[in-house]
Amino acid sequence: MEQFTTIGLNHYLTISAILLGFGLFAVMTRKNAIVVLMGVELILNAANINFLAFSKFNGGMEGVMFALFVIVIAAAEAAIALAIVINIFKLFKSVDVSSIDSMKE
Amino acid sequence: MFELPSGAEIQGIIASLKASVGFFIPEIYLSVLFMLLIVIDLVAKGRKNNLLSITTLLGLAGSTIFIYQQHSLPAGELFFGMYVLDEFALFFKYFFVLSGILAVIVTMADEQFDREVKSIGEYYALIVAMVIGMIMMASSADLLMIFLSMELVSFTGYLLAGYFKRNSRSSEAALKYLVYGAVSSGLMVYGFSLIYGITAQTNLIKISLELAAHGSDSLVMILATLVVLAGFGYKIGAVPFHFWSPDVYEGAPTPITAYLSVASKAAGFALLMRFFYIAIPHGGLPPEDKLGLDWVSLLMLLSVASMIYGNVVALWQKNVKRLLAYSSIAHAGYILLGIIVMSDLGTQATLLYLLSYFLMNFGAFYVVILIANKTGNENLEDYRGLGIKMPLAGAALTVFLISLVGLPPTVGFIGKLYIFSALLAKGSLYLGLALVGIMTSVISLYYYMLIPLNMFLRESKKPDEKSMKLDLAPQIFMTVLMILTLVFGIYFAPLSDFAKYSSAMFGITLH
Amino acid sequence: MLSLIVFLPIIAGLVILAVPSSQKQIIRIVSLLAALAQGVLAVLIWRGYDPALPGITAGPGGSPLGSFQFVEKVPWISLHLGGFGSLNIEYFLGVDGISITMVILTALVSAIGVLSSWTIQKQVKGYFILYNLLASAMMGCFVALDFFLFYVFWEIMLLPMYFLIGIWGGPNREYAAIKFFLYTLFGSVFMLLVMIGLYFSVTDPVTGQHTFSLVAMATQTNFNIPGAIFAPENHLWRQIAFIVLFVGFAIKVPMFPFHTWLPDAHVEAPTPISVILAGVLLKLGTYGMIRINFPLFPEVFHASMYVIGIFGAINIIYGAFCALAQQDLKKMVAYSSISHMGYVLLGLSAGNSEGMVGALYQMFNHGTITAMLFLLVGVIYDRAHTRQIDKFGGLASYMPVYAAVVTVAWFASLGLPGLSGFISEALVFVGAFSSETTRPIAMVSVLGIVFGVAYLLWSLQRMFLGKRKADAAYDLEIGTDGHEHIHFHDWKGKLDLDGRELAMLVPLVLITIFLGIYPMPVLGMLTSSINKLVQVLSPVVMSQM
Amino acid sequence: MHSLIQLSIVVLLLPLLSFVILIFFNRRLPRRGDFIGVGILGAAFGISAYIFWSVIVQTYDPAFRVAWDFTWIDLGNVPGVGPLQIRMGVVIDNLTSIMLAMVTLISLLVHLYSTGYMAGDKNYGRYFAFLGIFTFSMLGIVLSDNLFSIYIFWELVGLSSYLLIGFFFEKDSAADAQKKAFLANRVGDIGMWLGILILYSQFHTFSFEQIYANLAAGKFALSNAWLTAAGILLFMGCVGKSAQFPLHVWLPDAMEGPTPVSALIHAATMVAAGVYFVARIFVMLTPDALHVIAFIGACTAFMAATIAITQNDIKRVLAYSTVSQLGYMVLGLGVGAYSASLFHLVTHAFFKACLFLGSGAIIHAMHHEQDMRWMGGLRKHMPWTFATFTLATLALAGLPLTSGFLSKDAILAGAIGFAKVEGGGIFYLIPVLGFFSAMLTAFYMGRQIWLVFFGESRTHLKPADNHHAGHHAHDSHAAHSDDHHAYHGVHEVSWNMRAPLVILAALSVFFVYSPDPLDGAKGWFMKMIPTPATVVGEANPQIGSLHAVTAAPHLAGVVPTAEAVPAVAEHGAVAGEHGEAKGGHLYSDSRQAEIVHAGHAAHYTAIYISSIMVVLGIGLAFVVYVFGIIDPDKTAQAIRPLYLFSLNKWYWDEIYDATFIKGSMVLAKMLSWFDTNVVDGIVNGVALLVRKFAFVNDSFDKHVVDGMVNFTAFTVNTTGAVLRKLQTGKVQTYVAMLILVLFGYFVFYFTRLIRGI
Repeated sequence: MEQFTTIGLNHYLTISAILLGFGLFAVMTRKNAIVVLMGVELILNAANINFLAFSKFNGGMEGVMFALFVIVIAAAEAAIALAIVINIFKLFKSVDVSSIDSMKE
Repeated sequence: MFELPSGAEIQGIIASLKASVGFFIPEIYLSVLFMLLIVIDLVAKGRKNNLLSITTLLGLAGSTIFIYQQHSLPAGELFFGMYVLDEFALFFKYFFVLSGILAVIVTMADEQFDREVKSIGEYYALIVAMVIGMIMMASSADLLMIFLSMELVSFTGYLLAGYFKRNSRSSEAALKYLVYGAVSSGLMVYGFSLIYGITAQTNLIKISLELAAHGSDSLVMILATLVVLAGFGYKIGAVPFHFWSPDVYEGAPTPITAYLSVASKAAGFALLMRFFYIAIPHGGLPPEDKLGLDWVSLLMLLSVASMIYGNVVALWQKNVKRLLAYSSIAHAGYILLGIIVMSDLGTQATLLYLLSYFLMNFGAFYVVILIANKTGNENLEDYRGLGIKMPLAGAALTVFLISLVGLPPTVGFIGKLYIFSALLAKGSLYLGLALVGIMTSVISLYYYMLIPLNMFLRESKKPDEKSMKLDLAPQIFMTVLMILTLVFGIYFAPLSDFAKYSSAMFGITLH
Repeated sequence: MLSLIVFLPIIAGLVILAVPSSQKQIIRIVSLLAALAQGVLAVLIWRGYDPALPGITAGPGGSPLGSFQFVEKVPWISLHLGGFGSLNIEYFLGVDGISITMVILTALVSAIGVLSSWTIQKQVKGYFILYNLLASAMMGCFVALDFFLFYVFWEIMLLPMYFLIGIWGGPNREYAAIKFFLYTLFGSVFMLLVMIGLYFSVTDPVTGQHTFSLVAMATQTNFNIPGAIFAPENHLWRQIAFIVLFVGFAIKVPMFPFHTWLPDAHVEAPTPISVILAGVLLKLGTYGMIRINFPLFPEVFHASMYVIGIFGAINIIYGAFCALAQQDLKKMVAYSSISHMGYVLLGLSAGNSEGMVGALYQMFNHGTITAMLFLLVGVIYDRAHTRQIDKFGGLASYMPVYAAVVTVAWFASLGLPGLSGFISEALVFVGAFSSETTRPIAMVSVLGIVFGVAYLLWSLQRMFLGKRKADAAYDLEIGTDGHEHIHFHDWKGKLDLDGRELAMLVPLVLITIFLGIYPMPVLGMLTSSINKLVQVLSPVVMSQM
Repeated sequence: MHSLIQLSIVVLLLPLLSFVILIFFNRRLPRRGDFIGVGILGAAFGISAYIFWSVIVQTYDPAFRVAWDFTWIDLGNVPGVGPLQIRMGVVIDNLTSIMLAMVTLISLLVHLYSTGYMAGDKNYGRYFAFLGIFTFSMLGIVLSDNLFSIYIFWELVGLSSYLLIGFFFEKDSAADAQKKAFLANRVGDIGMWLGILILYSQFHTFSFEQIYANLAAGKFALSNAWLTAAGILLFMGCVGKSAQFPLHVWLPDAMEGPTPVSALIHAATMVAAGVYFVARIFVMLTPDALHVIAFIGACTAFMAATIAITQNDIKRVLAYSTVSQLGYMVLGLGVGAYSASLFHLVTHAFFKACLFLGSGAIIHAMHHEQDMRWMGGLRKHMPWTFATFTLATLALAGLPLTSGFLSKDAILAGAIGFAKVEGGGIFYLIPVLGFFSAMLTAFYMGRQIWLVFFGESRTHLKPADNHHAGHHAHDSHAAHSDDHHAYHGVHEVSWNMRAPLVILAALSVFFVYSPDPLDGAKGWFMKMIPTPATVVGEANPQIGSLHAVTAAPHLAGVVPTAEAVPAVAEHGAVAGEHGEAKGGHLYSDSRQAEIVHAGHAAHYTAIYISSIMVVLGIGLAFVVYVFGIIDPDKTAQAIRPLYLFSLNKWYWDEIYDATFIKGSMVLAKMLSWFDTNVVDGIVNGVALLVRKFAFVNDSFDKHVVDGMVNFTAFTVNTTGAVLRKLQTGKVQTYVAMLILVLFGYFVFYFTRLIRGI
């Protein structure tokens, strides 16, 4: 009973795993480039949760640091990604990722 | 639970930081160069001149001086083990700076830039930034550093791939590169988090000690290895993490294609070797002991798949850039062979192969660009009869391709020779891999030779309207590359010695 | 000396590089001079050669000196490779009985090839550069005593050949060129693996280091790395290595069933390249067997003599039959050389001195005779622009000199006594018959003689005897003197052989006749080496190791 | 080096010299240099006449033998064998010197004759050059002291025969004939070569002396069957060269060559070389081998005789009679009548050469009419030719007082003796066939004489179309013979063609060879050429003396058995001293001795029977052609099948054409198809099928069409075609596949982990 009442490591890991799943799902299925990018963010955040959880249960600050950096990187990535997506929109008049496949095979 | 550090400790920290900075000069210098370029770009806005490119060239060239100074420094950790300085890292520093220089030269030769973008703008700055990122990739000894440097490289890569804003292919390439890269690195970070969870460490050496001491839950470990490998594999463009590369290579500006296919690939390998050799070295042990850390067989899979897939699919390509993209996948496979062996000879072979690949691939792309300047595209069909019109270019390209196949007397042959030697030095253990390598290189001959075949053996369909005369400078540079390819194919002692010297990795526990 | 003879053509090639491509005559003359100089050097080497020294294996004290001659041995690459000793590659040239004849042959044939290249008009500059590169590589293969060096030369040959066939060849040249390239490369890449494996299994008795030196490898006691992949106890891998090497060389020979590239290559290639291909390149296959394949794995050789012999017999008879069915003269000659290389294989498989001497002598003779055949085919092709045998007839009346030379060449090819081909074939049979292993094979192969006669005489009759055929490739007209003359469409030159063609053919004819009457000048150089080789290959010696 | 050796080498090289001079310079010389050919041959004959004189007449030693040899190929110190050399050399003994004289003489005469016969031919000079090289190689065969050089000159003879048969190469028939001759000879040579190889593989030498010494010493390691095989295989060489059944088909066609050539090569010398060779290897032939030889000889003699009866071409009749006579010689050797058959070789050479030259004269005079049916009545116009021709005919038919009689009877006697010794039965077939052929010979020669010389000229009877058809079968300037009145132009030939006829005819008379017109054994020839001892079978050196005893009678010629004993004593002594002198040539093994002995016993029987046969034959000819009691055409109709069978030469050409020629051509076609379509196109079918698929691109199709390479390329390519479909161009698919792969490996690993591997 105890592991249901008190929140343990497994809960965090499960959440992060679920987040990761969602993220991958979004990346693979959504048509809109923006949503795809949000999926990427989800993946990164799943990693973040792991880091924080592990850092809490292992002790030591590395995890926290890592999480902070990941957030920063995610922000930067979002910026670049948006720039590219906007450019895509200018050229293709759409942000449908699946329709952009002029180069193949 | 976290008590603040005392003043003394802070003093110590600052002192050690100061000490570390002394070992960090090339990176700092390059960062300065990066900013300088941005400033110059702002100042010299709009004006079409080679100011930027020349500055970049000189700047990058200058950095080699600082790198050279580092030979005298002792190998060791900096910044609390975030970063290491060793011969291995030095090798890649040279490597990346040189490839940066070549990228700039190749860019200068490419006339497409004049058509596509009105000002070269921050392009060179980005290249320098990428150099910095890759140098740091090769030197990072900590998961965090690895992640940061890799992202730096990736971001600059995205931007450079999409640099031709008004070119749909270029932008498409950028998008694909972005999405794929983001996912892979995301997965990698997830893997890092798991590793951190298992070992409570982020420093590679500490991780390896931890694993050696307490072992690990193999299931989690294999999961972590897998996803981390996804991140690295995406950088080195090995099957099955290669999917982005053909499209990106085709779409991106040709200099960037060359740059990515050589430099960022190399950076990926540097990272791969450092991570696996140092963090999980006992992955090299026989299967029964390395349950859960079986990354060697994993790499074998990757390399065999890459060699076969890359070469086989390349047979079908009509576009030379795309063809070279697939061939670069195959070459990733060959290089992986050297890593799998997990021996000094293997490391040496890998580095040597990277050097040879550097020469021949840049050479090939350079000629492709020069030809594209005249013909306007990279279609195989338009290569018909070019060998007659521009014999020098034809000869040079042939040499580079032969070297890519791995026939003597070219540097490519030496690379293959070392790789196979490393494999066979272990007796018949890795003979199967060697066989695959040999077979696929025979296959590769077929599609590589398609290019000379079109250039020399066939007459061009359309009458040649404009002259195919090349300028002097490109011709000279091309010839230099060609001669280097040949000379190092015959007298490869310097390369090999350099590779040997550089195969020393800090904190390595190979046997 | 050897370096000079090897690199002379390349130097000529560099010189040509500097000549503007408009100066065709100069280019030709430069390469001709180079070829002639090569010939002179070959003669000097021949004169300075001491037939008493055996070669094959190292002399006393494990050093090549005292066994090989004109040795040039300088360390080329010497690298420390961590736990694997050090990588020693030597620039190691030298000749012994089995290579010197080939050196002379190569010099001779490439000189003649240059002469016959005179008619090439398209991109002369590129042609001669590639030609000289090819000449160098061939020569290098024959004098290299370091496996690595040998391999390098071996592979360098491929590319020029590819372009020479592919650019200056016939209508279907692309296919022929790529086919040649893929076949030969396929054969050689595996050689690379074996080479590396050998490197890690052999040490040089002098330095104690690993080595690529073929001389060191030829002594079984140098396979002294326990557990190495080709260590003596590693029977399986040694057999595999033998097979791999053998196939690699057999493709060059070409041995059934790896021969199909040859007819295509020949039919498409321009005359000089056919001459080079048949005259020298094919020999590289058998030379590789003698120099590398057999002495390195003698016990496997002994186990497989029978098989090699059978393949030789197949080549002889199969090639003869295929030749019998050909309509294209050049294709017929190509198949005939498949048949004749079969004699070489048969002789080698005998494993005794008579057979091996015969095989090597056959290599030399086939070089000269086939060169002659292809030149003659080229002569008629230049005039008639066709090689269909039944497009001719009665030529003997109109081109007597040509007919005479053809007769000599044809009879030399079918092994008529008094011409060099006979002695080598005879020795091959003598050897093959004398060894119990190959006796039955020899008895079968003798049939090849008859079919050889069949296709050669038949073609001779159809082309030269009788009267002009209705659909012949030339017109008949009554000359002023009342005699019949013929003239080929759009052929301006002399009807019968002109000076240049005679200059190419007469030396070959003389050599063929002289060596048919007095073979010792060549055989004398072979015998001691061959006897040594047979000793190395004999089970007695192997049991001692 | 013995002086005779030096002389013989000079003789050998002189004709070669003539060849070299004439082949290169004949156009620059007056008269195309024919005088050079004749002169050189004259010199050669002079020298060989001297050799003959000093060997036969002066020395008069049945065991005379000098030899000299030199190292030709030195194989150095061969492992397992020791120092190994291939030596060449010449040997002179009685047989050699006789052959030398014969060959050079006939060749000289033919040269002389040809100056008249070939005059005006456009390749006149080349003709004499070819004659030169032929004489050279023939002399080479005669002088060789080892198998290898014999094989070499054997081939060279074949070459010169090839060149001379095809001398009028513009005629397709000539071109066919020359190819046929060379091929048939090659077939025989293969056997000969294999035989040589068998002997070499045992003894590592080619020299007759050493081989026989080794054999006598019992050093032959293989089984006796191999030895018999070696003998028969070597004999195959003779079968080819001497046109024995079943390789006889080339000789009649060889008549396409100029008639003098037929006389020299295809009657007198080259075809006899086969017999000469068998004689050289006689001592190593096992009894079994000898039986084979005897039967082949008998068959050939009979078959050729039957064919000759019905031939109409004057030269073909002679050709078949040649085959038949060669059959006699081979038969003689087979039955062990060694001396006799060599004797017949020489006599036959002369009278057959005479016959051919005579026929040449006739053809020349008749403006190249060769069909006997259109001749007749030439007796008056060509008395010289008539006389000589008839004399030679009688010799051929074997009438007493002629040389042919002596030699043929000796052979037949030997045959009877042989049959006796071998215990009768089937072996009597040999003498029977021999005698029967003798009768046939007499018959067809009588027929020829009559048709050609007697009766009225039938030139005008010749139907025009037939004449035209006959046209192509003629010699070079057949163009001349268009006039139907050829007959009127008939006149005796000039002196340079007449002289040879006379000389040769003179040499066909008995007293040249033997004082006794009925017994050749009394003559010098058979004394000089005694039957040598065999070195196989029961031959053993230690019982040599015994053989000397039993062999004695044949030395003494006919000795009634009763008086044998003293003769034995004396000749045993003779044998002894010769034994010391010349390594024992004079004993024979008991079998040989018996045969010879029985042969002599049967001597008179032979004479009687054969004389009867000859008389029968000639009588029949008279009955048919002179008195016309039997009409040949009606008879032919009556026995039409037999007639056709004979007329079509037993259909051998048709049979060979249908089996070997066609067979090998078909096989060749099949193999080359196999080569292009199977070996080179292992997967053509598949490749073809695949080309149907849409996605095979054409450039690939163009480069790689078939073959092994193509197989690989093809598989590789299709894999590529499939794999590249993965590259959809949709980035999300890429990601999906990445995840799939990861997941897949993870699952795989997970299961492994669960199973605890």
